[in-house]
Amino acid sequence: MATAIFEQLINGAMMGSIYVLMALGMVLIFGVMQVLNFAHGVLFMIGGYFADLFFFHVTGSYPLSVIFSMLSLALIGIVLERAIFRALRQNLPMQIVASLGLILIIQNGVIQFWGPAALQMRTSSVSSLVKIGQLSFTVQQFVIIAVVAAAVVTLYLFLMRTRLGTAMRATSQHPEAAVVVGINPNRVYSITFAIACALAGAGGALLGPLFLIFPQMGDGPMLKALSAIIIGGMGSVPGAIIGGLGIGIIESLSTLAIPTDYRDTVVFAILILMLLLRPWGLFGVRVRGEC
Amino acid sequence: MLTVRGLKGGYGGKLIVDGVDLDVAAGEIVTVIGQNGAGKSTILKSIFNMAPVRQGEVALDGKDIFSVSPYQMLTVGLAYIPQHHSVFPKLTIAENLRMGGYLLNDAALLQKRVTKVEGMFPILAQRRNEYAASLSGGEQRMLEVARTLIMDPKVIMLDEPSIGLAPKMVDLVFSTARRLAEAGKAILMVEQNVKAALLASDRGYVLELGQVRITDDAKALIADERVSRLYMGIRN
Amino acid sequence: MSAILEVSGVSKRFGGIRAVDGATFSLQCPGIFGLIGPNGAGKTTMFDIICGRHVPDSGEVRFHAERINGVAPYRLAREGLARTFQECRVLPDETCMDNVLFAAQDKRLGREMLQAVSRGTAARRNTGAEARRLLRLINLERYADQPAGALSYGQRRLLEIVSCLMSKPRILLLDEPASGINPTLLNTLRDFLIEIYRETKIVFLIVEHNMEFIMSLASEIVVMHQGRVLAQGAPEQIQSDKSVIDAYLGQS
Amino acid sequence: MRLSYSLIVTVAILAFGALAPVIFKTQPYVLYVLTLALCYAIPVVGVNLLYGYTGLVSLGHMGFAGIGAYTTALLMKSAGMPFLPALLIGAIASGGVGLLVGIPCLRLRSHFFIVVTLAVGMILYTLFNNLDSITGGAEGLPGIPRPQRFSLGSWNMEFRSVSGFYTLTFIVTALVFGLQTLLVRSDFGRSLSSVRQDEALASARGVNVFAHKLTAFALSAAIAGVGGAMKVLFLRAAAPLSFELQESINLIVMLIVGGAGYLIGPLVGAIGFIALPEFLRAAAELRLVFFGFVLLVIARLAPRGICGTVELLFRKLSGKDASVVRHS
Repeated sequence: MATAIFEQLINGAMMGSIYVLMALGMVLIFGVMQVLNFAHGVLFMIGGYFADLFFFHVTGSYPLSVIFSMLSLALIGIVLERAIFRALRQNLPMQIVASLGLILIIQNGVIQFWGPAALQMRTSSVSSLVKIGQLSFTVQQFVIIAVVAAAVVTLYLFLMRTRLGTAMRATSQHPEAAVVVGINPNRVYSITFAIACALAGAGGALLGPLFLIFPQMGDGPMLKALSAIIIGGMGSVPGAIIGGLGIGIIESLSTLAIPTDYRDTVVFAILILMLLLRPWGLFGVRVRGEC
Repeated sequence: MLTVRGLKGGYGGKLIVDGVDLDVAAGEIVTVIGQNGAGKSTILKSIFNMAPVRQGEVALDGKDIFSVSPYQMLTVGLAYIPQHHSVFPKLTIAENLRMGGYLLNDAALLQKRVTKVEGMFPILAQRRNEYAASLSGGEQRMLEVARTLIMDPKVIMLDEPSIGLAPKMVDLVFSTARRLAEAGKAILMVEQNVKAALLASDRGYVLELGQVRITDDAKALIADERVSRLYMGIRN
Repeated sequence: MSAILEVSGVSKRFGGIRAVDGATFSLQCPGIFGLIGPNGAGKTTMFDIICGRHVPDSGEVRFHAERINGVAPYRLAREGLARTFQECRVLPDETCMDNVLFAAQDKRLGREMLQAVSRGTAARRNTGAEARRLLRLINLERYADQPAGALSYGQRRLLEIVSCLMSKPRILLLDEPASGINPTLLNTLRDFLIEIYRETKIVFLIVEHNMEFIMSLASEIVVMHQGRVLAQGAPEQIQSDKSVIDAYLGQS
Repeated sequence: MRLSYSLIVTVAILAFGALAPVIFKTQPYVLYVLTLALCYAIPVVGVNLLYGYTGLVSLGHMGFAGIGAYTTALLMKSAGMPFLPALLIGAIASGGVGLLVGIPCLRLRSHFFIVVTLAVGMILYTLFNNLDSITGGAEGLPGIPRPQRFSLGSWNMEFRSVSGFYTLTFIVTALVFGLQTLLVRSDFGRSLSSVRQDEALASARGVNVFAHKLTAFALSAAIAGVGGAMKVLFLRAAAPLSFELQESINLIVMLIVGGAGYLIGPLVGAIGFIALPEFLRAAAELRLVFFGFVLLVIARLAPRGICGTVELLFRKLSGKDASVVRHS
């Protein structure tokens, strides 16, 4: 039994890391701009497709294609923010309409361009195995956990130590005061979107080789990441990290107890309970006033 | 130093400030008083280009800065401290000060300015790693002033600095303003606390329904009957 | 005869700040009452407590001897308490006529469903005449079929007040009606308020900064300062009251 | 002029709808696609009542359609219940679940409410997919009988053929649109509209905002249930895939493109989204990419879908003021 739990723990940590990458992006955008980006799932997905494109057609090296994929997603993020989301900051219904529009365009654009079939991206890190006791894991699983851990630390240092990172935190805490001290809000918004989309791209590029790259690959992780940032507390970065990891691990461990088909239901049931009992989440600040 | 001509401003379809002329010279403290709703805060917001609807001319040292975007006003030497607490609550005091110098990309100069400002406000130096939210109302006001001084602006606009402060803190705020004026800065204050503010100022403007009704030396205004009558809505 | 509106010992804190701190006053008979005070005196919070938007931490608000603090705003509206908003709210997409008729409509869910089935338009027709009369009073009749969103700020303010009147209120609460109104329209507003007071003879409670406007309009003024009621009396008496002047000029 | 404008449009649609079996007698495929479009139009009416008139966004509405569908299908297939009572019970079931979801969740802030509807939709889909004993699991529920013959004196109507079932769907859709018109053009509809425009103002004028939102949510869930049932009866099989997240998103796309807040918005949207592309033979993906761009345009320039644009043009041509009154 212990080995089964250990195996699910590793799987949970790996999937949890993917959710963390996605959740970090969404929580940054929500924290700084009060925009809920439902299209984050498809951005995650084209991260995988770009990684595949760069890997097979541009550079042979997998790490480089992950980086190129992140850079192209960062560019896409800046364009999306500038053209669409900046004007919709106060308008939640239109944020949703715009997100749905993006989902339709990107998901079906990918099917049109790459075809509906899933892509296989056999990298060395996926084929080689690691043996722990009698369990064997692919190296990629540990690559994901390590890369995400590094990303979280880098993001933390960026937010805490650098001028731009502090400016982002300042803008999310007091937008008017940020303008008064000379922070250009538009610049902060586009940088936030660039980072968020790059993280999503990294997620797609990391998960792609392990499973398959297909047009709907981002939908599940997006819903889990959305649950993570709500359970963690809207706008709280630590909340998103712990929420993401937590959901990944709970989800995997739950497969030991209940049929795997109900894996998603467990997560959504927790989400609904959390929303009813503690809508401001684990780390969120309790927002007073009429709901 | 700061000259304002024919300023109009408002928001939500409401025109609140309706043609105001103002002057603030270097080393002078000027206070704008008037019942609330007269448009005091809107004047500062309109000058700083943060009011959606605005017209008129604003010049600093003769240079037109009317259409400078609000986050660049500090580069032309104009600083503004909003009415309600404008510290970054979940940033430490040191980080708040660093954000004051966001526009400086010279780290050494920033550090020099921070230590100079911490010298002026020792309380901030002692608690520099605590979150700004842990400071009292008066201490937060000091942090806002200190943060503004990092960029060494020529003109500082304060929106009701004494609101919600204990009397001891109010005197500290006004004496700090006097210290800055003596250092050559131009101070434009909007205040509710009429007597205390006028005592600390050189000149005053009395605002009613978005227009300047009386302008005079501060001492004269304190004794002026018309001011209290105006406050009570008695047509003089 | 018990007072129409009685506020006794009401307190309300937001975080560390005591916005209202044991305020007590009562409005005995119909009339136009002003509620004034310097910034941060707690008059807006007091106004919101009476309208049911905030629940006081302690104390009581009685309207015609019935306790109303803590009652939901929509129930208060049905009890005859009508209010306007500081930012002046109207239904922007509906026409002026529909804004006014909607205010008079019986909004109980059961009644509305009944009307949906019975298609009865008698109720709307009866109030239609009254609506047109009031619109003519504020010379907005020619805009009856225009969406309210297209009106100027001053016109929307008058429309908001007319909407309040349509639900036959027993008390009308106005939140800074004069703010942002140009002087010419201000006289129209004052005459209009006097006119409808003469018609309805109910209590008008007006929170206002524009002293000249409220002093010339109100028959009695309540002054709040630092969360408490400082003084209550006729305008002339209040204007010459030393403690009120000091409160305003900051001798606190 | 206003009333006659929408009256003309309504009569025209009714006439065309009624005559469709005759017009397209030789092309059953057209009737097939039209029936499918009408089956989608019904749940879009539910979403319109919710978003177009009350301002609430629900991303899981096909979940409620599924409840109606499975309930009606099971009642007819296993219990042998006739069509009408089975459909009504299906609607009551989905409306009831809507009530159960609405009571706790309607007090949440708008961000959270939307995510809850998303989560509810996902959970319902998982249940449809896994409760093999009841819903037949992933393969779904095959062999659902078509309604029995209906005879009135000498005239009788059977629903086996496409044109027969089309007529039935057309009648049910017309009834649902009639219900929508009744609800919207009434005191209830006006209160809903006030909740959409300004909740604080609505409650200050005496509207019990929570009760109205709850009623709107339950009604829209019930209507979605009817739509789900009709689609399942038409396809003679209930498969979980027709009630998954993508389908709920399609409902919103149809509404927004058709015109939220307009009585015929759902019909225009459903026809535009389902029927039109079938005839244009465009590849499925290109059609969805096109609709994606239409959504972006609507989100940014905020025209109110096709109906909104048509009305705007109509007003400009007739020289009236261009501002739009919503519930035309």
